[in-house]
Amino acid sequence: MSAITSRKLTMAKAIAEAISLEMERDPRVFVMGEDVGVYGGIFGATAGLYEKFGPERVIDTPISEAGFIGAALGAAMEGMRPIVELMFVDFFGVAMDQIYNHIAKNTYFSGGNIRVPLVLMTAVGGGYNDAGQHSQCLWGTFAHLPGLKVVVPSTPYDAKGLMISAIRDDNPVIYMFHKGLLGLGWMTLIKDSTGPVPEEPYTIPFGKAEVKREGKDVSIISVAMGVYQALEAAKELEKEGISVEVLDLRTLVPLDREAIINTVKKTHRVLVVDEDYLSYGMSGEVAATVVEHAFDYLEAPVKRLAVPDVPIPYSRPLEQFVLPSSSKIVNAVKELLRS
Amino acid sequence: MSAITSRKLTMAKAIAEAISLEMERDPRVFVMGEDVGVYGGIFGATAGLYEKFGPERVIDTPISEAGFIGAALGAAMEGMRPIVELMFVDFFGVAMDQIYNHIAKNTYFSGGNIRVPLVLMTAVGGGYNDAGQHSQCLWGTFAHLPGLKVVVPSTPYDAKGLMISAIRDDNPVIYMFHKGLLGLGWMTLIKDSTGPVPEEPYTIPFGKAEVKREGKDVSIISVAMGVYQALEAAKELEKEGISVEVLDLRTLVPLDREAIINTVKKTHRVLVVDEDYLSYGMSGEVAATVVEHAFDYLEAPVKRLAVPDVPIPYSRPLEQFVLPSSSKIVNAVKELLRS
Amino acid sequence: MNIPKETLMRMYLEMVTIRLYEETMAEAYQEGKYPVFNIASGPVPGEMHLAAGQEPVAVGVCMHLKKEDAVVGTHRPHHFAIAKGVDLKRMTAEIFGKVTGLGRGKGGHMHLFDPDVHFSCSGIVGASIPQAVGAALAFKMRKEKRVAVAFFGDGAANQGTFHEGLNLAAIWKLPVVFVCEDNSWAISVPKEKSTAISQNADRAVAYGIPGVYVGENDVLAVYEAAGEAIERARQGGGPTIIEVKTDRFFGHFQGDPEVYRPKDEVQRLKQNDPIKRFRKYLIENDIATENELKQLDDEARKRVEEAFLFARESPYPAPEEALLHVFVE
Amino acid sequence: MNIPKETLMRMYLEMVTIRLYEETMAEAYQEGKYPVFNIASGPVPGEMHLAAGQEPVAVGVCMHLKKEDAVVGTHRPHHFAIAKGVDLKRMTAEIFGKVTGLGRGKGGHMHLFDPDVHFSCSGIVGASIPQAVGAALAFKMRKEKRVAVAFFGDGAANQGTFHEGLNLAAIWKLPVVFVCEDNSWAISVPKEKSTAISQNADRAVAYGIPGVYVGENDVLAVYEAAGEAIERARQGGGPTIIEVKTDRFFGHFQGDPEVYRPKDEVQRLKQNDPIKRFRKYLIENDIATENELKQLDDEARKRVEEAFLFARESPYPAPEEALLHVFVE
Ligand SMILES: Cc1ncc(C[n+]2csc(CCOP(=O)(O)OP(=O)(O)O)c2C)c(N)n1
Ligand SMILES: Cc1ncc(C[n+]2csc(CCOP(=O)(O)OP(=O)(O)O)c2C)c(N)n1
Ligand SMILES: [Mg+2]
Ligand SMILES: [Mg+2]
Repeated sequence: MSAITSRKLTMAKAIAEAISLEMERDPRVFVMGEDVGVYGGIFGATAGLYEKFGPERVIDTPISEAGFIGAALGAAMEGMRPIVELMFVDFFGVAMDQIYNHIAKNTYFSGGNIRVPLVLMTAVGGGYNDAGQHSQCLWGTFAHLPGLKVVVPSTPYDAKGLMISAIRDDNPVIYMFHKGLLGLGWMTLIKDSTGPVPEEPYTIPFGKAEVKREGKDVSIISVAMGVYQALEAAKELEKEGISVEVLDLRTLVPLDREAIINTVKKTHRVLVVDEDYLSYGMSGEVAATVVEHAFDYLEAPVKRLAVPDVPIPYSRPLEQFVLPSSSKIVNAVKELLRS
Repeated sequence: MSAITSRKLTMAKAIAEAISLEMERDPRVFVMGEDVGVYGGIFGATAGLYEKFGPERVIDTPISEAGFIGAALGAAMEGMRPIVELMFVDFFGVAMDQIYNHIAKNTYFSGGNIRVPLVLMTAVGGGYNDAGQHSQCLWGTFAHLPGLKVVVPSTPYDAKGLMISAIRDDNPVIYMFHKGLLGLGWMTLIKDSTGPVPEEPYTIPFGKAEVKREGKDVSIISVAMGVYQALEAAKELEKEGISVEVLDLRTLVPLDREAIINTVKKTHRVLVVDEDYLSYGMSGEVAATVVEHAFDYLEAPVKRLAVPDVPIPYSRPLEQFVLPSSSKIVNAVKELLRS
Repeated sequence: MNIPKETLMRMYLEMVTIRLYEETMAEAYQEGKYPVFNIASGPVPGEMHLAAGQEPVAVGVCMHLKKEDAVVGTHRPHHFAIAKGVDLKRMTAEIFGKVTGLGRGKGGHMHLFDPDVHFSCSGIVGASIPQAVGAALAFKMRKEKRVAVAFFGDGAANQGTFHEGLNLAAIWKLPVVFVCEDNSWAISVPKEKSTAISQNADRAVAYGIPGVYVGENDVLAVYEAAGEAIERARQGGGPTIIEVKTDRFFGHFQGDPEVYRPKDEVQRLKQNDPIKRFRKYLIENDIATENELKQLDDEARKRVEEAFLFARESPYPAPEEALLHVFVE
Repeated sequence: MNIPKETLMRMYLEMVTIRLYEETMAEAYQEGKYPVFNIASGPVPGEMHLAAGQEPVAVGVCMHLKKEDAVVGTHRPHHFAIAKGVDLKRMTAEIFGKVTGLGRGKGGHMHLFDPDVHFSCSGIVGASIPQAVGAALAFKMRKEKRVAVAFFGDGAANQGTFHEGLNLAAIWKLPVVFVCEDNSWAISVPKEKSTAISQNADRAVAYGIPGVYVGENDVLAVYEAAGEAIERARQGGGPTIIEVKTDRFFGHFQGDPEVYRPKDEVQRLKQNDPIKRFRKYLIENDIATENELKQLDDEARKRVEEAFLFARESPYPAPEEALLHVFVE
């Protein structure tokens, strides 16, 4: 897909680079959101863009999410290709009508006559004690409503390629970056938040899950931080002779059901790891896909590790209790193998 | 639970009666929303209340859903028990922040110190060609986010009992009535939209699914219109010697997982019928529950019949194509029995 | 104002077309709904919001717009669409749910999209405002002399999007005009019960932009106010809010029992029918003859009839088309 | 204004308590974050928004409030909470994530709920406004002479909830006072780039309610404006919006690099420290002696120290408590 590279970037820089390249390439691309300008985005996803492209193409907005996300739609319908940042996904509720009733549906209502090339990018994830209005993932919420592609990168490499694909897509995309994976200096650093990223532009197709690690005893299916934790757990489990396959879905819409089915055919056991809420979400959808389409290959109940239907609590022991982690994954896999 | 009654009411009247009884009983209960006053609610759920209780307790609001739903929260936190109507659930996006970040979470954030006795009632469902901003069910969306109880009645009897339970509950409840089941003169009338309803107040506990029909070959699990369609289909299938069990979940939160498991233990085959979108929703959650907890009893893949991840289209043949129906259920059950 | 006759005649034609369209639609909507009124039956099912009586707002504003200017309408969109030049046949076919419709039958009456004339609308009250702001942003970014117009009702003016959209347009000095149709009602709720002040135009102060209230349901008055605002927007002078007093002749939607409305209100409003008045004006001022106007009446009738005929004769989409167009390729 | 000495002394005490609280919190927040600043580490993790410099708004308003009046604060809530009389120990314990906290550690710094003094807040910008409107609605419905106050920032004044909430309060003539803290910034965005007019108080016109701009970060000026508004609300005279120019001494949150802020701005603002000025005022007008004020300083220090001590010494909740309190029984 691209030349081997030794240059390493954080995920935040990879995202900003992707946007920068596309802004150079296409004058229709612009960025707007709160603090995306001089500040460079609270999570650095727009760092350097303001300096490079100026205030006309990197627009700081008032705190009016319904207003400026709706405006992004209006601009997209008139031929622009906005990238609009919703600072935390948790704030979606003030702008959801523009997002799901309009951005997501105008193409359909118009019988395909209207294109909405718009990227809504937003920060997700917890683990740093920011409580329940600043720590959610909510990808299940967006994936449930038709009309938006839902992208959730887990590595800097994927982040860049998926962002370029998102910008070039003629359809609306919600692009969800996990705060803990961005490689921000002020977050708990995990080593894979910095990774090799080629300098040139490249795309990664939507709807293609990636087998991050081959295995034969059990499959762990996840996205974002869950993928990272699953890989950690897999290393641990390997020591005990348990061979784990890790599947990174990368996009929830489109969902690579084939990859899900294939991994079940191989390992016959599935653990879904989901930092979003347990019920009525991604973990359920993956489990349902398995039981619908790979029932005959399944040798044990599907297991789910997700936030147990409570708002994300603030206090460290409470938050740690509800979030998935590699040690919880290790335990869950062992239980799964016993069943 | 209550005396046998021969009085029949439409579901709309049953709801209005429940509210009326509770308003008489408890001065803290009041109603607000768009057109709930003189108009009596666009779907008649507040008919007669204005005349009885006056404009101070049955409050017409401006079209400011975030404003008045947020105000309902403020009033609830100060000891009132508001019933607030969101005219169509499809409009949730303008008020979702107040609903899911505040109404649903304040109790948790306060460690149980704050009570939010609030009923958010709203109309759901399609089938009458009102297109994708006025026909959705979206119960999956609300059930995914913790902190709200999610109630979806299928009969006038249940509607009254569940509404009284909702009003008396010290927690926030979203109460979703299906337009097609209300017994409105201007909608396609189905016979069960009018049914026996005792005059006195009674409650129905949340989290108790109801077996609407016993069967042994296959279980159909659904809510609202899906229950009605499943019962129609069951009659059809009976003629061909197929014995169908129909389970009405009645509330999505809390979800009666035990009832789901029990019916699977009995029939070993499950069809989930869901008028909400297919992916990442109720049908997935029910399927996941089955494969997690009743795997050993399952003899065939779980099947799902739901809106196939497209916004509800307007035109009759298109809408009919995407909505569940009793004939689609009949076909799905037959397929299920072949697998 | 010195308005060319041609323009006046076009205004008349558009207003009459709208009126005929709405009346014809009202009839078509009734088909199949007798003796039992079931919203789901007949050739035109679903909700139906008609704009008869509100022609001056749509026509007075859109007369100033070019094809490449953008208009975002509301749940009650026909008059705006017609005034903006939306393809009447395809619009009608859409409302009939036909595959020849603007959205191949997927959107229906509240979701009319005609990218050729930059028209869109929505069933969500207040949603039009930020979207028009965004169109104006695109125009400004590309340094095009195009204008966007957001139409919305008096009810919508209490939505948060009103505030957010007007503020954005003002700080960014965008070429957008906000046009509020004050028909006194939001379904059953009268404006004075929903709106803290009597004129939304006065809310302009909160954004430092001009605000104009047009107190009569008069196409010329609207034309004048809109002309100024649109020209200012086009020349880089930023947004304006215009509010127009207008009258809703039908119920909120077809089938509305209108229990909330004084019995004689509609009767009274119709005394002041803006088309009749405009017709009279044209004749009394010797601008047009009865005969000329009659010709326009006929032309309007022909357009409407053709559109309905086209719609009726068009085929429905194949059911499986429901699965298409969630995304474009 | 003739303000009793006791009241003035309480104002001073509350302001000093707030200042000390925020400074102490800033230090506690740094603990465990050296040499590597990791937002997730130390005894006080997560985001931290401090209000040093903004004491006059909170104190000037809340001095007029009774225990049973309601206050809804923001993401920057400590000064409001302290001024409203929230239990300082339990508040601090909450911020330390302890089980003795107001929310048993579930909410943290942006989610402080003390029903005893009718205080709540939220991390969502603009969310406070409708909620205070609702509290006021409850008071009015029950014919209680209680008042609700919504605090919010200059940034929040561009949220849709501002418009919706003020309109609702105005049409229903509710006993609520809207208090906008104009600290010139919404994170990195200066007010003049986000707000179409210079004073949100002028937006009162859009709702037909009184609007007052208090142009100096002065507790007495706030006290005066708030007194009038709260009294009016209490007597059934309806809502008021008050905007107060104030100064944010810290970054938006702790750890904010503040690249957007002129280098010397904070230095300059501190020249005008509202507490120092008020102290000087009290002495120069012979209202209080150095010694008396010193005693209040000590009292404030004691309150703050006790609160932090209580928080530090309290136990964490058991991890499984995470599963409790989604619903009350
Ligand atoms: C956000 C939202 N809330 C409520 C509705 C339901 N609704 C449709 S039209 C309408 C009244 C609109 O009043 P107004 O804006 O004055 O327009 P008019 O109908 O008078 O043309 C309402 C409440 C909606 N479509 N969207
Ligand atoms: C709806 C929403 N949008 C964005 C944010 C992120 N955010 C938190 S505080 C803040 C700035 C608020 O500015 P202002 O209202 O002036 O209050 P201040 O921080 O100055 O006290 C922003 C953008 C949020 N919490 N909620
Ligand atoms: Mg109106
Ligand atoms: Mg501020």
